[in-house]
Amino acid sequence: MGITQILFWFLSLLAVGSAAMVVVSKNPVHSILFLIVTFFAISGHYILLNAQFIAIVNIIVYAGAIMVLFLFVVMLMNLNAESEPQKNRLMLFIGTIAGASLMLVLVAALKQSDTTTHLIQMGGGNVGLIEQLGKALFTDYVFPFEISSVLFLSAMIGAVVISKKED
Amino acid sequence: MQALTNRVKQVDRKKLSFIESLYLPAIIKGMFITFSHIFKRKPTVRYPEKTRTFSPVFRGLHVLNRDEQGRENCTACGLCAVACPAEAITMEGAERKPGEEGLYREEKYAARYEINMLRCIFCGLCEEACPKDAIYLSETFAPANFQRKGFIYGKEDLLIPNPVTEPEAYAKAKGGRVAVK
Amino acid sequence: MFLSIDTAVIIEKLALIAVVVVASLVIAMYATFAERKVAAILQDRVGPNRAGPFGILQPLADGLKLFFKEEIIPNFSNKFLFILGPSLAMLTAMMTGAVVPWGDKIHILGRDFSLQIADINIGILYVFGVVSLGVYGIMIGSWASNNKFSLMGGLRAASQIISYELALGIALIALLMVTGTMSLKTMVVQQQAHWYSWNIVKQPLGFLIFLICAFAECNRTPFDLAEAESELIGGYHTEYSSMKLGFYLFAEYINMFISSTIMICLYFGGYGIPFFEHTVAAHCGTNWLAFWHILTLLFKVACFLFFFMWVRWTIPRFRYDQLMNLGWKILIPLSLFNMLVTGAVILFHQYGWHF
Amino acid sequence: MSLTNEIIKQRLVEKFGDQLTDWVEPYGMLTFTAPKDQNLKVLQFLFDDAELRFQFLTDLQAVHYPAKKGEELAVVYHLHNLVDNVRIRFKVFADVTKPDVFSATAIYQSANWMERETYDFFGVNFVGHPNLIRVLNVDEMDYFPMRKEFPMEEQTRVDKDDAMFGR
Amino acid sequence: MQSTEHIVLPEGSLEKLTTTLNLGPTHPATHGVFQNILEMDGERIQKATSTVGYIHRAFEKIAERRPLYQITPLTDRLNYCSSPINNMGWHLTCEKLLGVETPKRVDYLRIIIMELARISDHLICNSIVGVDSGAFSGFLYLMQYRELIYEIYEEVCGSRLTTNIGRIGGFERNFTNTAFEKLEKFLKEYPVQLKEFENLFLRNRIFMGRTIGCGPISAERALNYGFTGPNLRAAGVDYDVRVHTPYSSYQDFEFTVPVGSTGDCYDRFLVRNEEMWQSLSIINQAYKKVQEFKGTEADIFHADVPAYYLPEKKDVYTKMEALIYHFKIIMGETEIPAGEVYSSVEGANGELGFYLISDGGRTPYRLHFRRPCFIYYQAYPEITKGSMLSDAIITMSSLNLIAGELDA
Amino acid sequence: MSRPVRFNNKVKMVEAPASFMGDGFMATSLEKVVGLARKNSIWPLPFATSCCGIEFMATAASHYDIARFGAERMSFSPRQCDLLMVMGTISKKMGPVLKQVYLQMAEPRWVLSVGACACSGGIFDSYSVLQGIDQIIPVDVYVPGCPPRPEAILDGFMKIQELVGNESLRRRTGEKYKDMLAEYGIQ
Repeated sequence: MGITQILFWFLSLLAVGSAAMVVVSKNPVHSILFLIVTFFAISGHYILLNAQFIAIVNIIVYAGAIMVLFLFVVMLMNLNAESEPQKNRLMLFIGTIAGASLMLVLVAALKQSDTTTHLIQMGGGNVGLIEQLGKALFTDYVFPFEISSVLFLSAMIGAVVISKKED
Repeated sequence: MQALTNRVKQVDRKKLSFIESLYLPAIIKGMFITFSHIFKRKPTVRYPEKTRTFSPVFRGLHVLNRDEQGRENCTACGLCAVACPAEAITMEGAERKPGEEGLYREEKYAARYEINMLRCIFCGLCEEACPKDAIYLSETFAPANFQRKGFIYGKEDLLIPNPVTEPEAYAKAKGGRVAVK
Repeated sequence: MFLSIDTAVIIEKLALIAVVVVASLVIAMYATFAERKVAAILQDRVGPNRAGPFGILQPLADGLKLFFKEEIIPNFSNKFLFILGPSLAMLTAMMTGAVVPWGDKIHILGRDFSLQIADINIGILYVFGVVSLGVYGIMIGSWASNNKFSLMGGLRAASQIISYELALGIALIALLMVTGTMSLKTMVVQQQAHWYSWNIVKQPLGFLIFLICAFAECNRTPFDLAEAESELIGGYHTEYSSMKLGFYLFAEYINMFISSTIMICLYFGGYGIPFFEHTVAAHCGTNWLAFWHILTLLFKVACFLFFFMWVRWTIPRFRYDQLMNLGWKILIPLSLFNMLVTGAVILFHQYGWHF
Repeated sequence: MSLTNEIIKQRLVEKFGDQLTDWVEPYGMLTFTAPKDQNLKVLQFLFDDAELRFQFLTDLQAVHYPAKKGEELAVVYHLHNLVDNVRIRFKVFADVTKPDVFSATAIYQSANWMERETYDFFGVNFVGHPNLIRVLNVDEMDYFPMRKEFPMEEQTRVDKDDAMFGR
Repeated sequence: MQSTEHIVLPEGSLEKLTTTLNLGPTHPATHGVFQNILEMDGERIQKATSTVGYIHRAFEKIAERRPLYQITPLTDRLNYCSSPINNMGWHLTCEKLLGVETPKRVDYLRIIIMELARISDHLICNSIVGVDSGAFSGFLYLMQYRELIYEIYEEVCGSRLTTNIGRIGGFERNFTNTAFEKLEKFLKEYPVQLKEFENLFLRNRIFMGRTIGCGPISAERALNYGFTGPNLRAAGVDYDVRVHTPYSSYQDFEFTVPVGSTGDCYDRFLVRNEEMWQSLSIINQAYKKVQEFKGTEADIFHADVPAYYLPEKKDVYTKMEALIYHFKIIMGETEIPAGEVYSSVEGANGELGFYLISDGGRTPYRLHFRRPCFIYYQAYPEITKGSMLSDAIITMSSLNLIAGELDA
Repeated sequence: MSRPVRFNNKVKMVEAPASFMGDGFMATSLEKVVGLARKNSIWPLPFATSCCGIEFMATAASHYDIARFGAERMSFSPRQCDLLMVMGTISKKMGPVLKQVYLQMAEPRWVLSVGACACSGGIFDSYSVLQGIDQIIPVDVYVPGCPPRPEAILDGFMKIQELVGNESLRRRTGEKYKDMLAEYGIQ
């Protein structure tokens, strides 16, 4: 087992474990911190795939900005175990079932997909590098790219409008 | 509101010009000002290596005065204790016994004279109140100390050195200045 | 590259990491001392002069004192997070140094050692990523303190850093468009060509924006709202004592040091010696050249550090909403404008009027 | 300086008749006494009257006269007409056993703390005050320290180190 | 920070939507001694509740046990940034009660001392506004010049801060030449520094942004709240005791009363700044007038009132009559007329009034200080409502609250 | 009239307080080094309530510059400070606050009581003023004066430095120190 494989298993375990902790831990701040760890593990995977750009962007955007905002809101509202409302048992039950079925669907989908043909060579590929990424985005995928940017723009405008209204 | 006096002067509160509103001009100006201070003479008095001379009327630690023959001037009249707003002075008078004329100038003297330096506010009212030229505030500031009891200054701490028996210390206490009668 | 590393390289890199870490610590230590001296000199004072000759042992005294001070962890705070906060702050501050080219290379034992820990092709993005994580140290520490002033400091820091990161990023994009690379090393090498090839010449507005954002990212006056002595007492580090406080204070100075080096690499030619680069290169061997390079870099850093301090002791700080206004309403449009103009100029250069 | 003490006195007498007594002018300041229940009316009249315009409450405090039985506490108002620059002073006497005086806070905002201070020191009960609690002393204090019967310091106190005092 | 009010929260998850922030009494911006309990909505203040009295020292009670001359050290500690004004105010009150007329030279010397005190107070206030807005250097630049003022005090009376300067009827001793030299030095050097300080702050957009519109109060509200001094003038009312009821020969001097328009922090800053210039001009005029006294007049430093002013020491040692007066004054046995007197001076932050009731006894029957700080601090919750935390702090320092004066 | 006397040269000798060395008297070289470090890096917490606070400003300003002693990093957070400088009147209302601040400070901590009011109440012998802060917290050095000149404050500060430099590392964990704190009701 080479160093790559060791790293892969380590990162995978870390990602799955901390993702589980996100759900399990009582304190929302802890949840967020575990989520950040998860992001880091995933970024590690990206690096293993030689997709450094995506790895770093993942950290910048998710860990560096979005999670900060999450943390910000949680801290501001000062949620903690005591102030957490009593959860309905029924809700808990339904939630478990919903989650389990989602899992089922995902597993089924993975099984269906033809993994072997699209297997990416670890460490060797260069899809994640900037040049390739830029080329792919602005040639093959230019339409989805533009559509998503319009989507983000409208989301932004919507957020501004909503927050203005409340004043 | 109408003007109440004829001396009104409206303060200058003009709007920021465009250049000023760019933040930078004032910041740069300010930075030049602070930079120019690098080259200014530093006014720091490097105490304790150097000390600043106090004014001759400085109100510091008290001194009980003696006359030229080394006799204590204080006559235990108690005016200083009365005048003290902090009630820091304790005094017990005693009659001078025969044979003590060389020690005390007047018939009465202060057998016990204590000033609590922690209470004292160094206002100088005792010096002003003294009718016998006996108590003065000196140009020494009161030193800090570790314990409370170190601040009750008794007569032995306050009296000026005897000019007859300890002339050097006396001259030092005088600071070389000739006494004005 | 990353995965095909041999033992010698690992040792070499580890040594370099150790040197960089120690150097950053020492420089940060003496930056605290310099801060106090510079403040004193700008304010007509003398400054610390008791500890050792001219007070140069002052930072050692401070450090030792902090080590021997009692650790206080407030009753209601989360112990783990309380300790994690300053550690993260320190960690993220130190991590940035990995991609800075401290010099070209040195030649020892028949091998060439690159004076850069990792020359990754997305160096500048790495810096950006690490900087964006820096806020966690402050936020976690402030939240774990269980103190309202700390919390306010932490929240201020978080929103401030997020807002200024945007302008910082856009200013950088303009620069990347000019240089066409993300590797710091390549950028430095590019700038060594002529005395006028420093990027500051090509990107003055971008540099200004970057500078302002760097101030904000380092929580320095006029953007030191997170600690704002007169408002929030100590801000996020109010509840910290002993070396944990030391870590926070240190992290600030390391951040200053690192952001100065980054700015130098990006805009001021990095370790390149202005005007005499080629002369020196022609007359010196590899090792001497590296020595002069490091010295040049340190000198430039010193100038920047002085500038940081100079600004701090001159101007008042912003108010929270003014800070946000400056970030969102002035700096971001300005940086966008800068980016557009840069793009237009580059296109003009490549294609002339017809494209 | 058209507004002289005579005019003020005349105007007041016109309005209130002989309810106002003890007209004196120590050191040039017109001083009179009003009945306790008339203080607000007098203040309001002085404030509103187009000619008098005593719209600035310079000072409000109390004096304790233990010898005057039945009117031990005097509340003293200093008013100032800023336009004509005239000051007047008037007093209201109250019984120390039932020291109720109407509060001037409705006319002068500045009276708020001054009345609290007066209450704090003398125990004058200002009827109609929005928040009549001690302002300078600790809330637990159970006496009114500025009254003449109380010595400057508590006689029972043990914290005073006798060795530290002179006299 | 966004307001939390718009976030719909599960029931019972939060007790209230605002946070309570306890500002003080040891918070740096409260200068040690005020407590403000702020109800904060994010960074905005919804409600402020002020608690004072943390250094209540019972001046008025102590004063009831002291002969008149011993009250001077007490007044020192009222507004300790400008204690000479308090001293003089108290002496003027006593002189009014006792019917003492002071010679012109004494008046002018007093004016020099009082205006120096005003400068030292204003410079502290303005530079502290700078410190609280984050710029520290200006403070230290100005503090150097306060040191010069203190040196002048020290030359005149022997101490720096709590001066106990002056006596009923005049000064305890004549000004020495050194004192005048130091005064000249100050008059020469200070304007340069003040100009520099202005350059540092006055047109700095960051500073202006921090102070403009911060803690404003209208003229009507200010009057109703009993504002006086620079804070009232910043709101646009040109009320100045020095002009309205001139004391100590202020009528002989040319000076203007600077007023602002909105009563915000920037106006207060500007008014104080302008008042420093006016004070400098008054000192210059007074110094010129003092120099014009010739012959025996040139040495007058107290009124000729043997019943109240201590006789010269050398007379005390030799003359019986002087000794008797000396004893009478020190023991507080001098004749004091019964009566009540209100006298006020323009203190550094407002009308400082002394209401003295004497029953002819050794001590005042009642002495009340009208302390401007105490009266206008109650407006603080109103003027900070809805402002940011940083604004509240700047407002507090620009109101120039002196704890010793506020709490008495 | 100039005074016939100028200096009081009988300034009282300093008595080192009993047992400030703590348990075990021999200072090891580590203790000496730590003492030196602490001595030169005393961060003060200015608990300034009144006049003495203004004089402290003068001490911190250019003319006297307390920074020379490495003490210009003032912090208002008690956790970060070594020296509590109590300057000004402490009223009975303020007393509990002062004690609270003292309790929040991290060991080792020292207290400098500046000025007559803090030391003994000064002229304010009244119902509302605490007659000396040593009734509620232990004081290491007293500085007399009302207010003390900056020189006097620096003098007190150097006395503190003397204490700090000579202190044994074990003092703060020793029995004597605990007994002393217990006297003030602090465990």
